[in-house]
Amino acid sequence: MKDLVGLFPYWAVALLMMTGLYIVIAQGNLVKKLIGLGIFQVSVFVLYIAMGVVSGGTPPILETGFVTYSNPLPSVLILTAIVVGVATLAVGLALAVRIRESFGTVEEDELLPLTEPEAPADAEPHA
Amino acid sequence: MIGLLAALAAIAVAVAFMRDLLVVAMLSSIFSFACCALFVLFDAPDVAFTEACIGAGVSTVLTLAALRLTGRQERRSGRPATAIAAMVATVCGLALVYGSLDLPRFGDPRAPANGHVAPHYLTRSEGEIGIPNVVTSVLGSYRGYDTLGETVVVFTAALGVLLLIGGAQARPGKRGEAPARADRDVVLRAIATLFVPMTLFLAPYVQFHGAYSPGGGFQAGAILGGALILYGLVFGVERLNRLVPEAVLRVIATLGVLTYGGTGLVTLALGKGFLDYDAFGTRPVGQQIGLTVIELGVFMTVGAVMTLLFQRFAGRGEA
Amino acid sequence: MSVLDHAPVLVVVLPLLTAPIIALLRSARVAGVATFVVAALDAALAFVLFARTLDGSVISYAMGGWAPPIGIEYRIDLLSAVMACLTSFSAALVAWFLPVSIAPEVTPGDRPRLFAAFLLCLAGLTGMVVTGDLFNVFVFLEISSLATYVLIAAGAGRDRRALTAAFDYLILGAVGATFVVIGIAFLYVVTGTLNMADLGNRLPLAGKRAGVVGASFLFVGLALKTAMMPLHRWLPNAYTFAPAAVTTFLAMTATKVALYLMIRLAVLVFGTPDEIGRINFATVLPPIGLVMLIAGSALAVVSADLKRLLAFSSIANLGLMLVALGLGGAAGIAAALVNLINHAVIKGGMFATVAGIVHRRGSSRMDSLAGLSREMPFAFVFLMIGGMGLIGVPLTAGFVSKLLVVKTAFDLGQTMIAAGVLLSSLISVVYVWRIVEACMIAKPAKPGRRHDVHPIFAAPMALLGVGTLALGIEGGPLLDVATRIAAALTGGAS
Amino acid sequence: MSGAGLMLAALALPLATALLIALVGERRPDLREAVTLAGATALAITVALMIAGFDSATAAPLVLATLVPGFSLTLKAEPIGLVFAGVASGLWILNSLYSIGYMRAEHAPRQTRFYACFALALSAAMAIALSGNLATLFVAYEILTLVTYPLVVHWQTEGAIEGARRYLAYLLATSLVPFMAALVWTWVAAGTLDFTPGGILAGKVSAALMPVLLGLYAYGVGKAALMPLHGWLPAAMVAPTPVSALLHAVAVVKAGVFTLLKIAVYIFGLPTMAAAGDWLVWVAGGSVIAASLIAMTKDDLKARLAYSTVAQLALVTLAVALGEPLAIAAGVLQLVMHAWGKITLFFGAGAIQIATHKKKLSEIAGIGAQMPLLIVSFLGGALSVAGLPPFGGMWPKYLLLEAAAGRHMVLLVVCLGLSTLLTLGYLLPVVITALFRKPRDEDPHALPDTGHEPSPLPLLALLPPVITAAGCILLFLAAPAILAFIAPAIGLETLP
Repeated sequence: MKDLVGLFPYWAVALLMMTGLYIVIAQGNLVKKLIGLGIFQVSVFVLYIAMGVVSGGTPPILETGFVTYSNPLPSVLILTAIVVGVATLAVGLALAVRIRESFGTVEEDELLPLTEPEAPADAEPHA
Repeated sequence: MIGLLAALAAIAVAVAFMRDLLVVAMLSSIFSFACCALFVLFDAPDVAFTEACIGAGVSTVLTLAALRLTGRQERRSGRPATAIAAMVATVCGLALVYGSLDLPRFGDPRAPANGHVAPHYLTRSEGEIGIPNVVTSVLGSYRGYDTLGETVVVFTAALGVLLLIGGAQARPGKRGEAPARADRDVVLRAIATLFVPMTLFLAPYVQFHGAYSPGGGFQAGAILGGALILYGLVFGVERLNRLVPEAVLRVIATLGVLTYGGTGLVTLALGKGFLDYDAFGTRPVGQQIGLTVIELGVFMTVGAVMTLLFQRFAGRGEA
Repeated sequence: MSVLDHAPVLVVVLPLLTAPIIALLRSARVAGVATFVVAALDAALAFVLFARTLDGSVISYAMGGWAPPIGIEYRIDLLSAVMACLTSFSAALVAWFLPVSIAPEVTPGDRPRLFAAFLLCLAGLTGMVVTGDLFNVFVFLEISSLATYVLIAAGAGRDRRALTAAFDYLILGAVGATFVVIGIAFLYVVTGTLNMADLGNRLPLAGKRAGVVGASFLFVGLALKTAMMPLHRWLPNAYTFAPAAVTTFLAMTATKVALYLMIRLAVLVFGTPDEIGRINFATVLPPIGLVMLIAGSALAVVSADLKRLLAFSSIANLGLMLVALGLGGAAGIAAALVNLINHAVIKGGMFATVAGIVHRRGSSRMDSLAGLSREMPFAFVFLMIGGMGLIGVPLTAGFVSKLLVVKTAFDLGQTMIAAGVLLSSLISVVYVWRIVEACMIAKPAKPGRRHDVHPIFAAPMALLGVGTLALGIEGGPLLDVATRIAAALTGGAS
Repeated sequence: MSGAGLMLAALALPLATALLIALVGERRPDLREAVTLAGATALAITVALMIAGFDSATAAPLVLATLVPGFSLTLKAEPIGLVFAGVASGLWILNSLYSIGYMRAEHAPRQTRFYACFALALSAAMAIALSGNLATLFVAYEILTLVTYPLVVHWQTEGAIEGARRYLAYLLATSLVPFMAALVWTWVAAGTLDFTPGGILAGKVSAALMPVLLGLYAYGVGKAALMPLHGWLPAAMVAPTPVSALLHAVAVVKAGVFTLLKIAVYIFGLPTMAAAGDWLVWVAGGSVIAASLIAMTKDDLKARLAYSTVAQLALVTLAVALGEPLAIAAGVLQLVMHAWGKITLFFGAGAIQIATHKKKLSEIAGIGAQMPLLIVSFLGGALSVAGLPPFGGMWPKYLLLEAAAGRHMVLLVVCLGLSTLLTLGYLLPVVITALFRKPRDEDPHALPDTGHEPSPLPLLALLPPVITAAGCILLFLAAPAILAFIAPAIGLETLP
């Protein structure tokens, strides 16, 4: 049972991830979905970094006098993933703004009747 | 560490049930900052730095700008999806827990991940690249191609936002823009005048010092972006647009990507592999030259794109 | 080192770096021509790769000069080369008529940026196909996905529902990508490496449970990208409301690259071709494939828009590929690959024709197709060739694909699967005949005079139409390449 | 010209004709008709040359293309194929002549599409006739279905669309599922699909599964219109009469039974077929009787002829199921005789419709006076289909009786006799009503005369029925020659 305590961080992160996923699927507001997505992704980053930790190690900056360093690779991967998260968020928000302007709402329940597949195509009322 | 994780969980649950989107945006920003604290705790300062600038800073500003256009209140009507969502979340959660049983214990030095590729970076990067910050050396050189991909992702995001709510289609919005009026927000303006130039100096420092201390292209770009956004927030978007017009920003962003990609093509021309900085000189020096140039490329792109995004979102409802 | 030695990296970097330049161009015309030139060059490079790997050799290209497990490695075997050819050739074909096709939907000022997004999508897809590094796959997956969301949203000029379609795909795509990242996390932690080949050798030694969970998350993430049945909701709207030229490109490449990844991971990283960790392909895929085949075709029968009909037919054909993959072994993988290429050619030809029709008549709804056989005979002929291909009429590529799957099923004694495939191909007769009756027999409101497709659509339509017939009449060479790939994959993996 | 050259010509000629017709188009109908006739005659000559120069030793296979290794398009001349090719090419000329007369009289729209599809159908029929393996036959079979769809849906009225939809549903459903399943099963079991004398399935499939495979083939070949799956034939009556003639006599239905014959002789091999075919004998026999009874109830002339075709085809299926060389010979002869007999009946029915615009049996009382020669040739055709001595139709029934007697199947002999009587039962009333009954004005279901007096029968519509009726008599004499021609291929030692 003792070593199960060592896994506790992973389970906490798993809980965070699943809350984020819940928000993405359950909530109807498009912006809320994006925020939920943000939370889901940030918690995945925490999972990566938690895996790279070496107890008793220092940040991977080479200094005389230090021997054990924590794993640099997860940090590199997460640097990339953070920017991906922001990029997706930016495009998502731009889409949400356009949807608000075209359909007048960003609530999924109100959008469904407006986006019926059979409805005839009406071009987006733009300039 | 336990306390931080508990706080994070509380914030996440709160976000799920709050209705006022402004509060939700703020909560998600706090969530990111708490994660930054956790990253520092987990010996990953670089990631903490980036998460603070980009994750908490820029994305919150963008969310708020978008919320201004799409309305604050979430109109909650009967959502059948909550049952499905709960079921999917629990199933994935259990799968994660089941999978974690095999993972090496938290912080276990003998973990396979610490035994195979990582030691090479830690031991040999001193000789091969010669800069103390191993994360920057891995980011720039060992896995430099990933970072090129990364810069292009940022550029694609800018491209996308320009296409969706771009300048060519800027349309008069319904809601007026409320620039900080000179008479009332003295406090804001005072701090801003003090703060903005300081951060503008901080950005190049972080960029060029990235080889020795946590930092690098991404972080520097985010800080530059943050500074300009602060200026835009306080002094109004028109003045920001006049300071850094959109066309210039687009050119800088493109130049950033081309600098990065160009370095790779130059190494090809000099007979080495793509992005193999040994083409610029003997082992440690050539790598450092290469690293600095590509960090500059990333700095230009990320900085320009962050500002561009803010301009587009803030400018949308006005003009 | 001549330029051709750098073909592996140039095939990705060329579109990647020319896209920003094109985004800056002022005039839409110059940007359009530049896009086509870049796509054509890319196709040439891909063909060089194909020629070099034809004899079974594997090109390994270390990025930044660092040896594989340390740095990122491009590992190109015949399968990657064929897929690179597929993405770049379809990009070249679509780039040819893209400027004309999206003219009514995108204002001239925005077109250069849209072409840039198109090239980035190409770069992303090709990047995913040639890389040998797991995290690199995720990075290029993100590039292509982001570009795809933007390309789909560009359809808003004609139909505002393109925005919601793009948003739905963004949410599902982002969740899928995050699942892929979680999968990579689990696999990295128990093996310590990100290089696929290296991962393949070290995974059996690692903990079984982490491997299984990592594999399942990867599998779900990729399943979302291949629009497997429960997770397919984004595909019909995305294909219907995106501009027709974009749909043509997506139909030929997007889901197929994700399927390629599934094959690559199933074989390379998880060793046995029939098993991902504990998820046994043979038990998981055929049922899902058959459900997709039947449900996809059934939904196609009731759709009111030609593009939606073809989108559901794409889902059905994907089901056929999954059934072939599920049959497992070298024969199964070969059949899946032949299916993949044939379907790309058939569906590409049909969507290109639809692009021509939409360009001329403004809408692709079924009831607006009346009188097509009289007014646009050229388009009608190629629509028919594609339709016959979908049914699987002999002398078309569709027949060869169906025949291979059924023969493999019979060889392995899976008569029930063979019967399922044959029965569901009946439903495809129904929805193809809806198109025939809509075009040939329905009476147009006012019989218009003959006003055929804009000449620029002629070349891609003709090329793909003739391709459908040629692959149907001489299926040998493609099957030979596919068998060689399958043998290399299954043989090499042990 | 070498054998291979002739075969290629037989395939290419109709294709070229179709292309030329499409090019000439609506602008110059006369030139278009001339092209059709020229193409038809050229094809007939090519097939005649092939039959004359046929020598089983030198008949080498000609591989056109290999779709997939082991699944190639191969042409190979062999006696049964040449007989079918001869029938199809011969009747194409007559049918073209008749079509010109009929379509002009009916002022039908879209005639270019009609003649072009007709030529394509013939090309597909030639490919079926000359196929060297089951793969080529399957490919040509599918194309024949698709090419005849525009012909069936020609009038494009609501009824035509509905009928064509059923036509296509039956034929595509049966060929896409059971036929393809059987084909792949055979390919996997026997390793090859080539037509080899003596069959390739002997011992390859377990005795228990052989009838199942035979069932898949019997119901897979939808064009043989075996009962329960015969629905498409009456549904195809919505087509113009020349198309019905094509369907019933020239190509489509003939292709179906021809496929069954080739499968029996070259895939199963006669001994295996005899063992596996018992259930099919009874199904086919039942089908003959049932179809004949339904035919008697049909008031519409063309529907009556449709069910007559279902009955006559079931006879061929019966012959195939018996698995005796004698029965196979009867099957081949039935294929030829039924073609000539049934086409006469259809020409007659079509001519009646042109002249008097009447389609129902009850309406044609007393029209014999206007067109005595037509009704006489109709009578000739009817007798040949029924199988009475002076006409060719007698040979297949006689050989079938002999084969049944040889197998001591008394019930079968009774059934065959009964079928001849029933055929007379539903064909002769047509002739009797037309000739001897007087048109009673107070006839309750006589349609009020729709004002236009019956138009004179165009010569082009009268000549073909007479020629085909004469042909039936000629064939009565030529039957032994045909038998001698196909005997070596089906292992028939003694000529009856």
